Amino acid sequence: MEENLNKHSDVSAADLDRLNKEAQSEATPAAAKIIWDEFKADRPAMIALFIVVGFILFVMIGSLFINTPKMMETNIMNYNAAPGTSGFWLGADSAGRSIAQQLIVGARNSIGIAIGLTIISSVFGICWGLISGYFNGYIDWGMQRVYDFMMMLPMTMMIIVIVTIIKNYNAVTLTLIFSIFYWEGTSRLIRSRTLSESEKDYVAASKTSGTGSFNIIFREIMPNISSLIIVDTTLSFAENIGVETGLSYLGFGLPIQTPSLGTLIANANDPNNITQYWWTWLPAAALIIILCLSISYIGQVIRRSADASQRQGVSD
Amino acid sequence: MSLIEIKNLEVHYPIRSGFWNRVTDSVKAVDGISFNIEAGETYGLVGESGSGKSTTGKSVVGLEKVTSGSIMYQGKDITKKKNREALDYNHDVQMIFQDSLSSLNPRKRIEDIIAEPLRNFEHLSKDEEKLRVLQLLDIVGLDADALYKYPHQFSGGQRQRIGVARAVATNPKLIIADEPVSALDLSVQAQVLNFMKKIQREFGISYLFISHDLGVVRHMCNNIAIMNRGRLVEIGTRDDIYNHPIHIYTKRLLAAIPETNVNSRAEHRASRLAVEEIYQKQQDKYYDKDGLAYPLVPISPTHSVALPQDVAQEIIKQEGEVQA
Amino acid sequence: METTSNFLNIKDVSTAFKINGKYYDAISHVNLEVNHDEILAIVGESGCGKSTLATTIMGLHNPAETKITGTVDFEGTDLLKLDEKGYNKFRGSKIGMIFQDPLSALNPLKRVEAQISEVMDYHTDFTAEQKHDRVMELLDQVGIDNPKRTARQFPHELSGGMRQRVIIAIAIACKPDLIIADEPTTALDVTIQAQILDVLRDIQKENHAGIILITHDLGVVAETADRVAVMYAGQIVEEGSAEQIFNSPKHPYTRSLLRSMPQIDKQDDDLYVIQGNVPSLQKMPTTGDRFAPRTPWVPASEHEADPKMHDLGDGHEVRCTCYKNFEFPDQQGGVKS
Amino acid sequence: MWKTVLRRIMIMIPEVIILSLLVFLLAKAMPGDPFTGSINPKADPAQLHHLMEMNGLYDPWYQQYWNWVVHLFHGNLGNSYQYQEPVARLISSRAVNTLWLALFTTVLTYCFALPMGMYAAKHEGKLPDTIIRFYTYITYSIPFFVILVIGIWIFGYVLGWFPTTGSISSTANPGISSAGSRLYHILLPGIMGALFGTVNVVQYLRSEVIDAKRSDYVRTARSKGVPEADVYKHHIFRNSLLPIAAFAGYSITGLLNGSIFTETIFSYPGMGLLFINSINYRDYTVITALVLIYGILNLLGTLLSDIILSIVDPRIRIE
Repeated sequence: MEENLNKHSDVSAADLDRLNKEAQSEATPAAAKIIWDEFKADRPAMIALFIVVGFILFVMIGSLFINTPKMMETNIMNYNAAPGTSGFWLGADSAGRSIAQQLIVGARNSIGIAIGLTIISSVFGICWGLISGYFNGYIDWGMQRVYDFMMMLPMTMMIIVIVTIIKNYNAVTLTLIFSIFYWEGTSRLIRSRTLSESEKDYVAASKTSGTGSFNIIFREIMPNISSLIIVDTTLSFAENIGVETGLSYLGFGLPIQTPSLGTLIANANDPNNITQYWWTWLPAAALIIILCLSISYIGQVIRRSADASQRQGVSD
Repeated sequence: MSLIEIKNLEVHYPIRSGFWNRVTDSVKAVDGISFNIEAGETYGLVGESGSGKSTTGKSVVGLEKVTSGSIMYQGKDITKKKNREALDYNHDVQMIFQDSLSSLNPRKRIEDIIAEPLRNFEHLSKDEEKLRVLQLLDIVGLDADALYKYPHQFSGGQRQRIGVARAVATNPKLIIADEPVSALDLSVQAQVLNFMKKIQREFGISYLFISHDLGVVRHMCNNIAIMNRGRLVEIGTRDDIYNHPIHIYTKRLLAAIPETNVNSRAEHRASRLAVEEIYQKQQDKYYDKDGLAYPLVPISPTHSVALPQDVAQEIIKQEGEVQA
Repeated sequence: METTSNFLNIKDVSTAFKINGKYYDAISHVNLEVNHDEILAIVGESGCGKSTLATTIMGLHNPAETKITGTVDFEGTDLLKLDEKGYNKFRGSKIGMIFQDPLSALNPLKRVEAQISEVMDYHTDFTAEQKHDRVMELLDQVGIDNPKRTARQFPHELSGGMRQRVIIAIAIACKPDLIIADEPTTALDVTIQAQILDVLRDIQKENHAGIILITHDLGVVAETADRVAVMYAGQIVEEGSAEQIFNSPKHPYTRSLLRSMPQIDKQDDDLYVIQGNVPSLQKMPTTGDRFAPRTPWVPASEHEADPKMHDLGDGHEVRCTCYKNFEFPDQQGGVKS
Repeated sequence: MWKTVLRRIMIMIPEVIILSLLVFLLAKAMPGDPFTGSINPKADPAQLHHLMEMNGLYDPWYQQYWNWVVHLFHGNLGNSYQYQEPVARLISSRAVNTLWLALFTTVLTYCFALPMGMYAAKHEGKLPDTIIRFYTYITYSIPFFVILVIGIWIFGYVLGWFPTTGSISSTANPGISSAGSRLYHILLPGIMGALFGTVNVVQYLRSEVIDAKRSDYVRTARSKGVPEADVYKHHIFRNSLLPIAAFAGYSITGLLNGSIFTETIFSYPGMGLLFINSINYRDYTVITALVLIYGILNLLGTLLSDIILSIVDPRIRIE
């Protein structure tokens, strides 16, 4: 067969290296480079990226130097110490605990859970959406019914009830509980895109080229929706910070002795705290706002650059 | 023995309704068709939109779930997935798609696109594989610098040639070409058709050429089948179909092709309107009570038409009289 | 044709699109005339600017992103000088337009009758009853069997051919003098195409309208057009009667196009292929013959530096002098006629 | 169309059954038993045992489930031990408050969102569009409860413009002043909720209008000589607003979820606050009833959206 091809083509093995080099010099940049270029061109995006990465590193490393149990000890002497007094540069709460230290540890806990939740729920949602969208028929039908049912459940209530039932839980189990309820949005988005991608002829071409379903789903279709996946994951990271802090705020997130940005904001529930002792809760709220805005902005920039690379595609 | 034998092929799409999602009705996209493709020939499958010609093509290449009937290749019925796998069927039967942009994965480089069937069916070393891809590019008239580019960096005609290169990569025996040039400009269409013919001459490939463009089909095909609402209405050689059409549907299609001869446009129009009038008036003669074509009956060794035997003979006689 | 008077004069029209802050000509210096009672076909391949010309005449471009120069004299008014309000007096009433894709060109949420009578809302003072009667009349005229039923339906309930008939009904509702049909049959099957072209021709006869038929299909042109303008890369390269263009084409592009069609008598030969590609908008050469790069065997001395249209008599015009000694190369790479 | 609706309802039935089963099992899994606290803590264990037996609590679970469902159908949701009254009556008194707040929020949401979405899309890329998109970016990014806390701090405590607890002032007399007081109490949470809830509607509407602007049928309308203002009125806005109508149903889910936070932060006595209180007191008859009600409301929301969509879009209406 090879002779057959050789006979009809002027290209021989001797030309291989030279042609390969020629081709390489004409090669096009990858998508990752296009995204990075977009960041370099956009100053606010760089600042946002710097804030997010820098802050995560700071709390991860900083929290290593803080003895959490000791930090959480009640010290009535420092009751609601104002910022700058008694060595508390962000003040202390009603139990005399350092706000600054709680912020660092709390931020680490909140971000850690948000990252875990984002990874688990996105991976699950992406797989669910891809599989459900690719296999139409009974598999899709069944998966859609499960999806419908999950959508009907009142999420916040269900999480609170489950947290109440389970007596001993920690950050890991909490992340898993959240994950049960937060994959639907991603799966819906991915499914609808997968449906339209599956219609395209390159999927049919892969089938006739002998590629198996698993490879078609994850190596043909998934790269084509990768920009959607990246954007969705970034945005759900911002959203997931809100999920954990929100429930901790209500008192059903992390256990009382484990600080979180949410439990800090919960200090605002006390009418005295909210006005007089603003430092007990406002810094945590400000932190969440800055963090969420930055992450969300990064998501927007990635979306824009993904659009741009796609636009480049059709303009030809 | 023919290369491929399609027998009583039916593809029905179920319509589900009601609470239990039961099948209550079905769309008969392909409704019992039979034809054979010989080695080395181009077989034309012609029809209007919704006639089921694309569904037929997809069934032959194994992309469509067949309701009933058989497609025999090397003595095995390849409508069954098990047989397709046992034969490495798609190593021998490949496909060229209509929309060149959508048929090439936009996130893959040309090298990976053309090498995909090679990687699945023939296990070559890296260098062997690269050489094969370069040779294939050469065969369809593209330079080596295409190797690491993405599909969107090519024009429509170039992309369609990349599609051809992928289809011939495994040296197949049959290629299903589903409207391969209908999205292309005239001059580019000529280029792609030339490459298809050249490859056929050199490798002895057969084509199932699916198209609605009778001009292109006449240029490409030796044998032609005309499809109408899921059934075949007429099959025959190029000469049978273009010069001695029997079924009114075939005549109507032929009459509707616009002609580039400006001088005879009035006559052409008059004859088209005459055919149209017969088509409207004699529906019951050419179609059964459900408005579908009759089973094919042979009227010569190469030529069959979907009419009851007696009606077919009568029409042939009438035609003879008119000509005499 | 001597009795007809022309009512549309397109003089030196260029339309430029803004791409990354710069303007690029999609059509440049187009001159055309359209008469009553004639079908002028504009033919060319994708990207040659034929649709841009249509939308320029209709004034459908976004002024923020396009720059249009020249004059479009329609019955004594320069359309390009009109404001939005002035333009709306012509659109739909004196000029009707037919689009390529009959499904997307109709509002999916409105019934057929509402979409047809909307034209009359703005250009006539018909009563509701008169409008209804006119809608029935129009649907009948475009060959719809059951106008009453069709009028009540939504676009998605109709077949492609029916939808295109509805679009034609909209275009001719106010008996326009000029109808612009932009690839009206490209999305349709051949049998439907033939019917739609018949309808167009009948309407033109009945209304004494002039039709600009934009298409890439030479067969459609040969069957329908009275006069033909061939466009390449934003310019008209040849213009003449259908007989002139098809029986004695002059410009190398026209001749190449006709030659690349599958021929009945040469079915086993290779088809003629035009070398190279159409230049993209940004890379369009500003001087010289734009088609010259695709006929590299023709010596540069044959071309004009700034190709002009040359009159060959009887309204047959061709751009550039290179047509005079143009010959096709044969299989071996030599040149034969 | 009625067939479609009927079919949707049929599909809902198994969902409701599974939901009720799930809720029932969750209730069983909750710590404590329904009589803890409802009778004298010093009660004789034997008496408690007898009570449990009387109420069928030693029956197999499916028997208990069946009894529970039968009670549900009779509107008997059990008794709340914390409030010492029937759950049905307790919830219905709170539901009114939640309903008013939700209704007010929804109306405000659309009042904000529709003009914003249409204006932004019409003047795409101009300054107002940029401002509106910046606003949606802010509200989209920040968690809802943080916005509420900041809102109540600034407008409730620092500026003192709005009340920070309750649904009605204790001094309000019945009649006009009571209605006024009610409105006054839902003003701040309603506005905050609406400002937050507009995001989805604005973004969706904006992209719909932009798509419609570039669609072929709008080009057809222009070529008919329809003036630009009418092109927007009759074609672009009309076609873009119809799918928005269906949003109303879907937004119920968001409103219910948000009600838990809104009502807690504003100490507003609705179903959300009742839920949090009941959780804290382990008042589980109330909890199960609320989860069930919220689930069914979510389901009705989707159904409502589907029905609206099938009414407004002829492509779905005519099958």
